[in-house]
Amino acid sequence: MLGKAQIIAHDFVGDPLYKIRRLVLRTEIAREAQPGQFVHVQVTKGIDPLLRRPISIADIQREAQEITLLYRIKGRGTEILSEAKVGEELSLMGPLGRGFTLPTQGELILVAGGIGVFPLLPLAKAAQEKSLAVSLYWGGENEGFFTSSGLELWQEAGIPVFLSTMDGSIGEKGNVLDLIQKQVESRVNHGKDAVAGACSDDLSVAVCGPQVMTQVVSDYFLLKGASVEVSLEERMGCAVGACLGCVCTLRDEVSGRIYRGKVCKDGPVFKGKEVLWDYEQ
Amino acid sequence: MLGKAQIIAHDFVGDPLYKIRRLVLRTEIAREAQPGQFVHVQVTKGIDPLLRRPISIADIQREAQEITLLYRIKGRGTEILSEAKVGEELSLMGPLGRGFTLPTQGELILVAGGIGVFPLLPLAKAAQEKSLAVSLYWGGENEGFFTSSGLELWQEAGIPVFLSTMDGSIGEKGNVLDLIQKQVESRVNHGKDAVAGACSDDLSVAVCGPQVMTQVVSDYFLLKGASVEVSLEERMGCAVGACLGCVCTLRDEVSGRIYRGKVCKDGPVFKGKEVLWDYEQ
Amino acid sequence: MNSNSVENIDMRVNLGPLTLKNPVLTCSGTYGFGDEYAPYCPVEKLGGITLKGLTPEPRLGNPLPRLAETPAGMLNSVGLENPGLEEFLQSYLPKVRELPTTVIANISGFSLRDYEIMANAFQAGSGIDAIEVNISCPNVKHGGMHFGTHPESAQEVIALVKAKTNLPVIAKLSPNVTNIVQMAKAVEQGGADIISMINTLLGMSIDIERRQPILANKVGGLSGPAIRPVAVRMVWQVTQAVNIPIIGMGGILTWQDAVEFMLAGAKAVSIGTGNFVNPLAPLEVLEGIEEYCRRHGFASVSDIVGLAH
Amino acid sequence: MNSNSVENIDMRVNLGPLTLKNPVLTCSGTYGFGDEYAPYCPVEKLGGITLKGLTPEPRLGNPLPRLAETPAGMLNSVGLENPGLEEFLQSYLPKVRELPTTVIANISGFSLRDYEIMANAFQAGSGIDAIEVNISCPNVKHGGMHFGTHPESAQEVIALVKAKTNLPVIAKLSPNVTNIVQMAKAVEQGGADIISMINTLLGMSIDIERRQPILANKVGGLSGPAIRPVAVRMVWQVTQAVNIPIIGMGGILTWQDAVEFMLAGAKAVSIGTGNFVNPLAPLEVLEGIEEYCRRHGFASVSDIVGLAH
Ligand SMILES: Cc1cc2nc3c(=O)[nH]c(=O)nc-3n(C[C@H](O)[C@H](O)[C@H](O)COP(=O)(O)OP(=O)(O)OC[C@H]3O[C@@H](n4cnc5c(N)ncnc54)[C@H](O)[C@@H]3O)c2cc1C
Ligand SMILES: Cc1cc2nc3c(=O)[nH]c(=O)nc-3n(C[C@H](O)[C@H](O)[C@H](O)COP(=O)(O)OP(=O)(O)OC[C@H]3O[C@@H](n4cnc5c(N)ncnc54)[C@H](O)[C@@H]3O)c2cc1C
Ligand SMILES: Cc1cc2nc3c(=O)[nH]c(=O)nc-3n(C[C@H](O)[C@H](O)[C@H](O)COP(=O)(O)O)c2cc1C
Ligand SMILES: Cc1cc2nc3c(=O)[nH]c(=O)nc-3n(C[C@H](O)[C@H](O)[C@H](O)COP(=O)(O)O)c2cc1C
Ligand code: FES
Ligand code: FES
Repeated sequence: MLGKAQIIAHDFVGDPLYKIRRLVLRTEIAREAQPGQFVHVQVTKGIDPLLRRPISIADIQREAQEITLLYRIKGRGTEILSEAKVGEELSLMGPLGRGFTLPTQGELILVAGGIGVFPLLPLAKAAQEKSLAVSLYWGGENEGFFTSSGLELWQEAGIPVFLSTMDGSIGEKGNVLDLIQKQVESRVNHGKDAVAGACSDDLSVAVCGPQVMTQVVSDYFLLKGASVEVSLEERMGCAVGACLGCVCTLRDEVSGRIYRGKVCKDGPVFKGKEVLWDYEQ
Repeated sequence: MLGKAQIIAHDFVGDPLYKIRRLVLRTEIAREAQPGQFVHVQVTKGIDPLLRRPISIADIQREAQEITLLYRIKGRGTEILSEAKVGEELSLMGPLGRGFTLPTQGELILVAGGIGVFPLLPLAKAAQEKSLAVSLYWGGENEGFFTSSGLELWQEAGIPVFLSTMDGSIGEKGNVLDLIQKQVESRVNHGKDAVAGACSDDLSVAVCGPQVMTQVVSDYFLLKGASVEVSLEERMGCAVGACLGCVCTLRDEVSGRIYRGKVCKDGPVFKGKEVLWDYEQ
Repeated sequence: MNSNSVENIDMRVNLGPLTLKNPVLTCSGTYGFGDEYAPYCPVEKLGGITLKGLTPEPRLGNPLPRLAETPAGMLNSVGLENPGLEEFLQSYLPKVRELPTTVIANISGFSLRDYEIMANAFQAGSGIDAIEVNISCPNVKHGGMHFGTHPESAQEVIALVKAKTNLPVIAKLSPNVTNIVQMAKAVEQGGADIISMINTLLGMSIDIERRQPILANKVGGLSGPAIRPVAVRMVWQVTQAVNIPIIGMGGILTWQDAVEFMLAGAKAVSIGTGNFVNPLAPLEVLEGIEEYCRRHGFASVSDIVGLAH
Repeated sequence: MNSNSVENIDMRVNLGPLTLKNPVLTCSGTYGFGDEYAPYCPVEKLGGITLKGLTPEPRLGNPLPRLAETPAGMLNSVGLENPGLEEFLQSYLPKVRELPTTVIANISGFSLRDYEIMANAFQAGSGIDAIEVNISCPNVKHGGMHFGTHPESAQEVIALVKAKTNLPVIAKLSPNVTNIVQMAKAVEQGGADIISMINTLLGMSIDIERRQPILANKVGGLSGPAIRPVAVRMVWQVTQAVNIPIIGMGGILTWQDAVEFMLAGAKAVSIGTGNFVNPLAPLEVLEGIEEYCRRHGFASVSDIVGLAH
């Protein structure tokens, strides 16, 4: 779909200090959107900045024909986007890309670094609808960040959330992998479940965040035999697979062949075990 | 002066069909501005469009520290300018250039083609304050145009206005020179005044409009011995005389030397008798 | 001719041996293999599309990041990533054949032999309607740049391709030269049927916080509206110097931009970066050109070509 | 060096024989004769200014219109309008002398003799601190372009100017060449003390309603943010190839843009078109560079030169 979407709401999620804004749009995209997909947003009618900006779909209200985007004001493009007013229209392409696979059974663990959490909520909700056990492990800077990045939405949805901060000011002290390891240990100690030993096919993991974090978390769970999906990020031109600006490097599971995947079209979600993280860089 | 000016009012002068807008700005420029000078307005904070736009000062309220600009939405720049809202600020340079000479005595005839009328009102008001006889000869497309271009402001100021339209739908039928000639004749027939025969130094004329019209009107009055000033228009870069983008060609009255004048700095107002209209073009 | 408006504008254009149903194409490297934009823009309405640049061997292209945004433009350093000739013929061509429009293959190489292989592969009836020879890709250190900036080499490559294929041959010129007219004459001499211009300008952008070029490849090709004045100037100059038709490109986003190229002398236009901004740009450009002709009383779109001279 | 912030940044830069109090200059042709922008920007704070290009004889320049706006840029075809050497020395130099900053004269010519005359006129003590040799003005058909695109001629002109003046000589390069490094090496060979780059790219813009080029001269020089990626790339390339300092220019509007040039290898920067957009740009650029150094713990502005390599 390519077309105009009307702005229904547009505000800061929490403390404006964290520059995270919520943008609710009325658009047919809501009909087809799947968890993990994104839209390509034109932030200005002019040519400065020239390119559209990719933003994940952070919530889908199919009946209301609305999608929610959560975004952080980062540079000029998102700065200009942040000035768009309720009632105005934005040009949108979407839904784009291949999203997450919804597991058919077992447990789903979501792992997010910083604002990587945004595309995970629709997945969590879909998993809940299917009565899967779902929980979120989320690393961030401090409490203010979490509350300004939609923590409440997770709580409202009733999803167990485990937080970590580097300074320990809230949640576990350390990065999100530390948090996960600790959690796994504690589950082991309490003899509770799948994450414990070598996991079965019953554990699915979805990761989104900075590349380094995504990689270590993916590797950690892959070692445990879980089925891991990662959501990648790259600068985008076309967002439809036509320009090859956004590729990542993959190794075909079966043939072992090394090839490029288009983050915009083949992803942004890929199988963790197929991604070659540091290829040629 | 270079700085921000707050928008006090911004609306269509008359029928939006004619796309003429009134922009009232609070700015120190009001303190120094002289009739015929202009400001260089930045229509956007970004780089698209890149250059500022020159707009004449159409009214000066010194006590209120306000200036009024009247402009026609022509291309992208003025289109974007037209979206600026009351309360917002615009970056302004000014007052720029050399304006009209206020005659010390006698009669002042103002001649305008289309929106060339905009810089003439401050001159008319200044002339009135000095109790000079002042009148306006104004050519335009039709009644709607005149009422949408500030005709009322002239009527309020009590200045005699003579109109012409090509189709004769209002005022004299024909162009503004036809109007002037007719008027002159009628004055002659009624044996009334200066415009009649060879005029004395007592007649000053200020002309602003499309180049062809400005030229013929200037030549007409020069032949009659009047003191003629014309306001010119050129595309501008710097508007301060630094880039030589906006020159016109002049012949020095005394030495006969041909030279370039900068419309932005030496003008926009020049002596009619010094302008070489079709030089090198 | 300027007096009254025309009902049906003849939008067909003849580019020597290649006839297009209308003058609007899409640029190589910005339109994938023709189906990526299908959900957004009806390709069957376009004059044609140009495929991503192909080389004999598969290429993974340059490391990431490959894109950087610049004022009114962008840099890319894709580095000719492509599946290679064999894989293209096997897996892509069957779908490409089905595209309901004229299809131009874009070929690149690092040696004359490469170009020869590519030219041999595409002949009339192969599902490809013309070959665009990219002698101008600035991203590859050995080869591309060389052919594109030396008139003798350019002529040689074109002559070779021309000898090996019976398809119309389009020579694509690089703007990164002192004398574009000389290059154009060289490819005309080499037997090119058509010239397409311009490819990207070589540029760089630096991340001042990381203190490194944004592109992993450091330099990349500048495209988008920023380069339009350079492209229009070159089309203008080349039109005066050669007798073969020109496809104009470089920064076209709107129909006004396209008309600018046609008035400068281009018989057809091609849209690249503009697709990223507005996937409907090709269609809107097409409709805009037609409406321009109608409004100004031109019965055929070819009537406006070169009118600004 | 990146650890803690520094109180007083040493902003002086040494460009071979020319020392500037700071690295921010203004470009020839955009800053008149130094006093036009005085009410808007305190020139005494700047590293220096470059005067409008001068020729031996007075020139009326090209017909109007001379300016056209383009995406994130502009075209100009001023055509070297200037009062000529004699009138400059008589009526302008006395005021120029009083300017409380470094003043660079920009000279152009249509023959070697022209450059010789100009070089002779400016010597140490004449009120001018350096000579910038414009071998790259794209607007003049005979001369300017020729010297700027042929390495041998460029070398010859620079060697001549260098022989005739005892002032520091700055060679200003045109970007309209296939091989900028070759040009840079040529002027270094010719004895240039400094290189300034880039001049404008040759471009054109067409009025589609009038169906004529906007500029009366048809083609003009493209400047402004649009060309910055090309300029940064060229500075980057030339830095690696020559041993003389570079003044970087082309599309600088903000301090970030200026830092980009310095990281690419420019020891100083110059602001041209940016002045038209924001007359305070030079001052803001200066303050921004200083603040950047402070924030990143660089004690001297020269420390950041070439850091992106
Ligand atoms: C599939 C995908 C989904 C995303 N989802 C979200 C989201 O839900 N919320 C959110 O806040 N951000 C998201 N991002 C990142 C977001 O696209 C960038 O933050 C944004 O493009 C920055 O634009 P800017 O003009 O503010 O920054 P600038 O740095 O000024 O942008 C300059 C250029 O770099 C590109 N760019 C800069 N940062 C990134 C980045 N991290 N990823 C991709 N391109 C970048 C821009 O698109 C632009 O072309 C997502 C990115 C991708 C690829
Ligand atoms: C001294 C002076 C005073 C002026 N006063 C007024 C006024 O009071 N009211 C008013 O409506 N207009 C006035 N104009 C004309 C006004 O500047 C242009 O209409 C305006 O710049 C058009 O900008 P645009 O982006 O809408 O048009 P575009 O055509 O998109 O502009 C493209 C470029 O051409 C330049 N340009 C286009 N038309 C003109 C023009 N007629 N004169 C100068 N530059 C032009 C623009 O500044 C811009 O750089 C004045 C011009 C000058 C030189
Ligand atoms: C991402 C990208 C990839 C490109 N790849 C190719 C290519 O493979 N072969 C080629 O000849 N030109 C390639 N080009 C150049 C374009 O075809 C076109 O000549 C150029 O971008 C100018 O047009 P534009 O400004 O409309 O994009 C590429 C351009 C872009 C932006
Ligand atoms: C209006 C104008 C006039 C110029 N005149 C000259 C000149 O006389 N001599 C010269 O060497 N460069 C001249 N230039 C080129 C500038 O000095 C500068 O190299 C170029 O504009 C790139 O910088 P910018 O993008 O910051 O403007 C001129 C540029 C402009 C815009
Ligand atoms: S952004 Fe163009 S292929 Fe992904
Ligand atoms: S606009 Fe620069 S000299 Fe007049």
